[in-house]
Amino acid sequence: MLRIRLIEEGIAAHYAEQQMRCPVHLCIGQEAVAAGVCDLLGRDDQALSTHRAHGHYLAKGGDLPAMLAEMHGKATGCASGMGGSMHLIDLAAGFLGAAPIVGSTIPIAVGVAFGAMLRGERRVVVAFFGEGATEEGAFHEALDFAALKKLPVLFVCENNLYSVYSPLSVRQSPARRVYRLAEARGIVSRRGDGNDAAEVHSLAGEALGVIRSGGGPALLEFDTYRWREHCGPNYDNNIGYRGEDEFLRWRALCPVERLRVRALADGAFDAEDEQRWTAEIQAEFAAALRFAKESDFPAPETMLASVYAERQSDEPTARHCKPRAA
Amino acid sequence: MLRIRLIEEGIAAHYAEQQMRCPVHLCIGQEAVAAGVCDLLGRDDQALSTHRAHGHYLAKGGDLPAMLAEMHGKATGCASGMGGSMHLIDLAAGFLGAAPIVGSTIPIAVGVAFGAMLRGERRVVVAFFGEGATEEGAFHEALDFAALKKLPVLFVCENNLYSVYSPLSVRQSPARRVYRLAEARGIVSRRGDGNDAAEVHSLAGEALGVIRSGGGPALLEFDTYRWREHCGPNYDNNIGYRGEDEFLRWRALCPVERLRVRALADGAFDAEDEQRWTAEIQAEFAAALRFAKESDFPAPETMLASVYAERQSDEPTARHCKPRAA
Amino acid sequence: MQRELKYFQAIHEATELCMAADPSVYVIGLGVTDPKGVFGTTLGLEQKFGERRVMDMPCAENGMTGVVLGSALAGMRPIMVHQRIDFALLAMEQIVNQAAKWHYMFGGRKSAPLVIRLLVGRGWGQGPQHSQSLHAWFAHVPGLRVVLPSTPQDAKGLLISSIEDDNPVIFIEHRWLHNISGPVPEGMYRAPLGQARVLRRGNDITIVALSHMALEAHRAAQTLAEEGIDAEVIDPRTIRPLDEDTILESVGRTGRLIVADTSWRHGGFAGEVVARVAEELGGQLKCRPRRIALPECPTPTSPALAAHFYPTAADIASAACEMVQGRKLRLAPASAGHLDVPDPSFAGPF
Amino acid sequence: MQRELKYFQAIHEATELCMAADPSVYVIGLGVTDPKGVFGTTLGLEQKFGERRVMDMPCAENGMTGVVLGSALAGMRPIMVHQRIDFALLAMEQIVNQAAKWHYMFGGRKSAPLVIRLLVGRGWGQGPQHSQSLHAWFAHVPGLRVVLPSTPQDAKGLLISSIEDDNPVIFIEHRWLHNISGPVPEGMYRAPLGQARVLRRGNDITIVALSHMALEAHRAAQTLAEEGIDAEVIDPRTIRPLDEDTILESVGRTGRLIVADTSWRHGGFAGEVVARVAEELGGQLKCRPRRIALPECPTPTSPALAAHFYPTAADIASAACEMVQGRKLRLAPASAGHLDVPDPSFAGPF
Ligand SMILES: Cc1ncc(C[n+]2csc(CCOP(=O)(O)OP(=O)(O)O)c2C)c(N)n1
Ligand SMILES: Cc1ncc(C[n+]2csc(CCOP(=O)(O)OP(=O)(O)O)c2C)c(N)n1
Ligand SMILES: [Mg+2]
Ligand SMILES: [Mg+2]
Repeated sequence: MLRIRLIEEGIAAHYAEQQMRCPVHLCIGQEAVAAGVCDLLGRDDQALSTHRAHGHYLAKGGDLPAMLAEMHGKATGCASGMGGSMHLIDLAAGFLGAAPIVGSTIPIAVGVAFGAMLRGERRVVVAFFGEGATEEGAFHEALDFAALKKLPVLFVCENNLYSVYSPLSVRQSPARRVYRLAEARGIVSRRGDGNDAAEVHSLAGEALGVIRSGGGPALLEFDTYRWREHCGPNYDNNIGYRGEDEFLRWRALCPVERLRVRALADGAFDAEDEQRWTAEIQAEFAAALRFAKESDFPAPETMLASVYAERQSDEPTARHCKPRAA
Repeated sequence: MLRIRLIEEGIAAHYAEQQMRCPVHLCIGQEAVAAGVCDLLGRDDQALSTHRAHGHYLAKGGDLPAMLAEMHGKATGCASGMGGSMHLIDLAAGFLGAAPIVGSTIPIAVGVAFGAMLRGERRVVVAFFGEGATEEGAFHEALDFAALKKLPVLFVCENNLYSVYSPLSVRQSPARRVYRLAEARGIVSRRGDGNDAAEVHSLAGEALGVIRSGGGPALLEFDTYRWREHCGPNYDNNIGYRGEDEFLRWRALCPVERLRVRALADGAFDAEDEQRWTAEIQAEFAAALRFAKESDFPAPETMLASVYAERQSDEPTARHCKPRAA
Repeated sequence: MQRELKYFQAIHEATELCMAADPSVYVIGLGVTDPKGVFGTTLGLEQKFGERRVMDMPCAENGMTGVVLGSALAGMRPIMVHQRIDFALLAMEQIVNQAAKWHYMFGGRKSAPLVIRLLVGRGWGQGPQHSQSLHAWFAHVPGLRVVLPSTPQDAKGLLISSIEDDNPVIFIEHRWLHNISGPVPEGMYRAPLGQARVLRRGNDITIVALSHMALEAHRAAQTLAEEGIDAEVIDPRTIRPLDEDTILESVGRTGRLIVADTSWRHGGFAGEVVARVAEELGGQLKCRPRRIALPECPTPTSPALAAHFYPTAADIASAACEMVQGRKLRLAPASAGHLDVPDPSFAGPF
Repeated sequence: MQRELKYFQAIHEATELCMAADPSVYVIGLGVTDPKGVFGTTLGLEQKFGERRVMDMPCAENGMTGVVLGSALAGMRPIMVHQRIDFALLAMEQIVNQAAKWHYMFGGRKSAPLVIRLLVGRGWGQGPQHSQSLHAWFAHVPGLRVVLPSTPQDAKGLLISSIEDDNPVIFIEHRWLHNISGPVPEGMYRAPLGQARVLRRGNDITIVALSHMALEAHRAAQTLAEEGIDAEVIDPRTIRPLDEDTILESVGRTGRLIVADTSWRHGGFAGEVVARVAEELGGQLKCRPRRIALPECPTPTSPALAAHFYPTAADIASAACEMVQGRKLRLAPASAGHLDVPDPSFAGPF
């Protein structure tokens, strides 16, 4: 969690250099959800996310240098520079992809779980998304299908009160709660404090228990808050869509700080550990940033190279070549 | 209700002549919903529907000869022959339109209510649809917006267990209930027996009470059953997707018969009234059918005539002609 | 003598063969398991392969396209079926933003092998919302392949190639082709994606015709032959990729071009073909190219208007005759019978 | 001297004037009331007209398009805004099946006056899902009007005409046009839907250029003038309806045609223009027509590739020079600076 925080802050610090020439949607303030959920996932489990994917990617074990290189548009990026910050992927880590059309990766995540089920593979697939995404029909269609087929999907909604600059009040009726929409399909659903890593962890543990024991999908709605602007490195509490006071209230609930205080009190780690980790993460970030900056841009001829997938084998259709009849 | 039944039977009887050269989706078995709801609507109230619209159109006061002419592809049809059975409209009766893309008229109905609200007009708009339509994202998006703006919309779902030949079991999880999906948005919702006209009437009355007193939208889910094939005039219990026994169970719950028995017992009408009405309706149908058959087909040049609406006035932009600045 | 199958049977056979050969192939769509089996194309497949490989779905075209894409990412090879292109308009986001771009936008790390079968409705009052032929849209999108076979043999060979392809393939079937018959080889064979088929050789004029219009063009060519005009008929079979070479070679030889499309003229795919020829063969044409396509209105439902809406072999033949011989063609009056049915076996409405 | 406004201000002014003139006009869309006001185009409108006439909405593009259509049927004249065309892919069903056909499919009983403003993204890693330019799709659909102004004056005049029109109008704004300046008359005025604008008269070659490419074409024409080539630049302004006459008159005179489009070449609208010219002017061209359009891949995000992806004035000028003088054009090296920003005021990312 601290790692996500420090990396996001590192990105924010360097963004103004205009070397990361793509939109960035930082998750500072929301780290506990990514960290708390992914901590309970195995390598075989998989996740998909949205425009605000850095935390999920990192928590799921995504490669940091490849992420920064991607944001720099480099050939060494996790998507070879084709995608940028909004299109992260790390197959080895089970992070199957993030894409910025609101709501659209939710049914895709359900489909990944469905495909796995059809193939007889046992894994949980996590769909991370914001509360704005629950306004899209795609979310509802995805919930319905997951419930119908009892798929091993964990739906994780980070309700940060805003969709870009739009508050909940202009988008959802006051009576509406995301977790109740899932309940109406018979999906196990809970709402929790997304700024409390321990609570996230325990609710996710319960939900994964249900899913892994064949109980079908589950949904978790976490209340949380984005600290910085919707897109970009700055604070924007001054531009008018939300107040400084609201921000300060939420900052006081800093998920990183709360975990830290508790851990220090519990003796889970001490100030020295903390310093060491901070230094380690900062060094890791610095090295990754250097890697990103030093990497080459993709060569012009790569632009047209990966529009279509080509079959690997020389004999393009070998795999299916046994005709049934003579 | 008897009128809808007899008219639908009339259509079924004549369909094999192949003069109605368009798909027809009969509502025989489901008449109580249309009749019970529309009985409580005023002329200013409006309704929209789906591919299975005959009953709603007629119950809302739609013109019968124009409907039959439309099904015959005639220029005198309610949509001038452009639409056919799946595109009924009668503006004078407040029947704003029906269209066969599943789910799509639901948000349009919400929009009609929204437009009326913006214009300061007081009216209820009813959206009729099947349970299949509740699987479309459009339904959920429409519910959300109606709840957000507290719009005077009555959502009426006729749950007839099937979408074409597909039973609920392959489409919705057993725990899912349409009316609970509305509740999760804080929308007043009830489920009732759609084959009991009195129950439909009383639930619709309650719901309209809530809506008319500014309580926002309401949803009613009615269990019912389509007797004939999904599309066309025949019975199809023999083709394999549902059993004769299921059909017979539902036929025993015939909404027309149940109302009749009760009314006869109550003395609301007697056998003589009934005979007279039947004769009247049959005469009305026969006259309308004659009108439809005798009407002219649209002239070829009409084909391209109504692609675009043209402003009525000679001065195409007169209405807006006052420039603010010199 | 070669075995004959109907087009719908060819689709069925291709599906069955691919399912037998590869356990990752599965079929999903509204009604694929029902007693009609999508005009017979999926009939009996559930019985043969089981409900985990052939399945109905909720009425949720957009979300289910996402699901199908996700399953492809997980290693399956889905075949999704929509009974009308019009319904698939709900799924354009998933098809065009996601499926078409998945391989590219992640730098080629993951392919999305999936086939979406889209049917074009026609006749018996299908009307404005059940009859659109929007192949031109898909053809415009890099990352998709767009296939529209016109013969049973190609329906089978191209469907097999589509299922085996590692990319999202839009496979378009015109409803009025389902019941045509033609020779269909047994067993597995592939028609290449990106290679046109010359349906008839000729030297006076080239008629490039898509989907059902290939049939009309073939009929027109027969009429033209009687008038001493030797027409070449080309079915591009795929319009992304488009086999430009075959078309250019032909027009280079005949010097004349008609393009017949099942959709509207304005902004339609016929324009692409005309443009390619103009760009490559510019001054070499003997006369101006022509397009035969739908008039610029939604499909009217009344059967009285359908006759004026859909162009036929006669329209193609007249245009060709004017272009080659500079004269109006005198055609025998069209055979009696309704113009809103494909063949006498059709009893409406779908 | 005429007043100058930026394109985004022209959009704003048109909206404001129409809202003041007609109480049934209202604005709805994600972010229309937020502090950015859709790149300034809706800024302050809520304050002026109130929250019942300018409003945000849920993130539900498909359903909300249905809502907007319904409100039009109830007598309102909505202006719906999507910050990217890519998001509107969710709404194709409502736009194309319902709104475009409503008037027709009910026999002309009810019109659906609505404007959908769609923005085309570009630059700063907008990437594959935030930069598509799918005007060709809409142009293919009878019942829609499709408008894509390239100057501030036309942005205002065409938006007013679009709002006053009784049909669904797709109004496309390229993000890189928002900050260009130009003369804009005060008060209400209308630019006709269906009439091209000749941006520059010339006699050697006709360049038909859409949306942002009109700007590039205009720059190209300046370069060409220095080379002794007199180019005519035509901005069709609307592509449904298309002002064929202006284009044909011009090409008839110059004998040469380039069409420059902001979208992909294959199946794009540029092909329609080339096809029309080929059909009408066939043998009269002095050389083969050319299209300048996007290469056949999704938009790559890396700025290193953007330079190769988007064609520029230089590409147009070189093509024209080859066509008119048969020689390669020697261009001064492109001005320094990044190729992923429209002008120096742009600081990314949107
Ligand atoms: C379909 C679609 N509509 C609109 C947008 C523009 N957009 C980008 S991010 C975003 C906010 C979504 O809010 P939420 O899902 O709550 O995520 P958050 O940004 O709060 O993490 C919006 C509306 C988009 N990318 N896709
Ligand atoms: C978007 C879309 N998908 C599929 C269809 C095909 N279709 C026509 S009617 C129908 C059944 C819908 O079921 P339901 O809403 O329950 O209505 P019912 O026919 O039972 O009255 C379907 C799937 C369609 N018209 N539109
Ligand atoms: Mg949010
Ligand atoms: Mg039903």
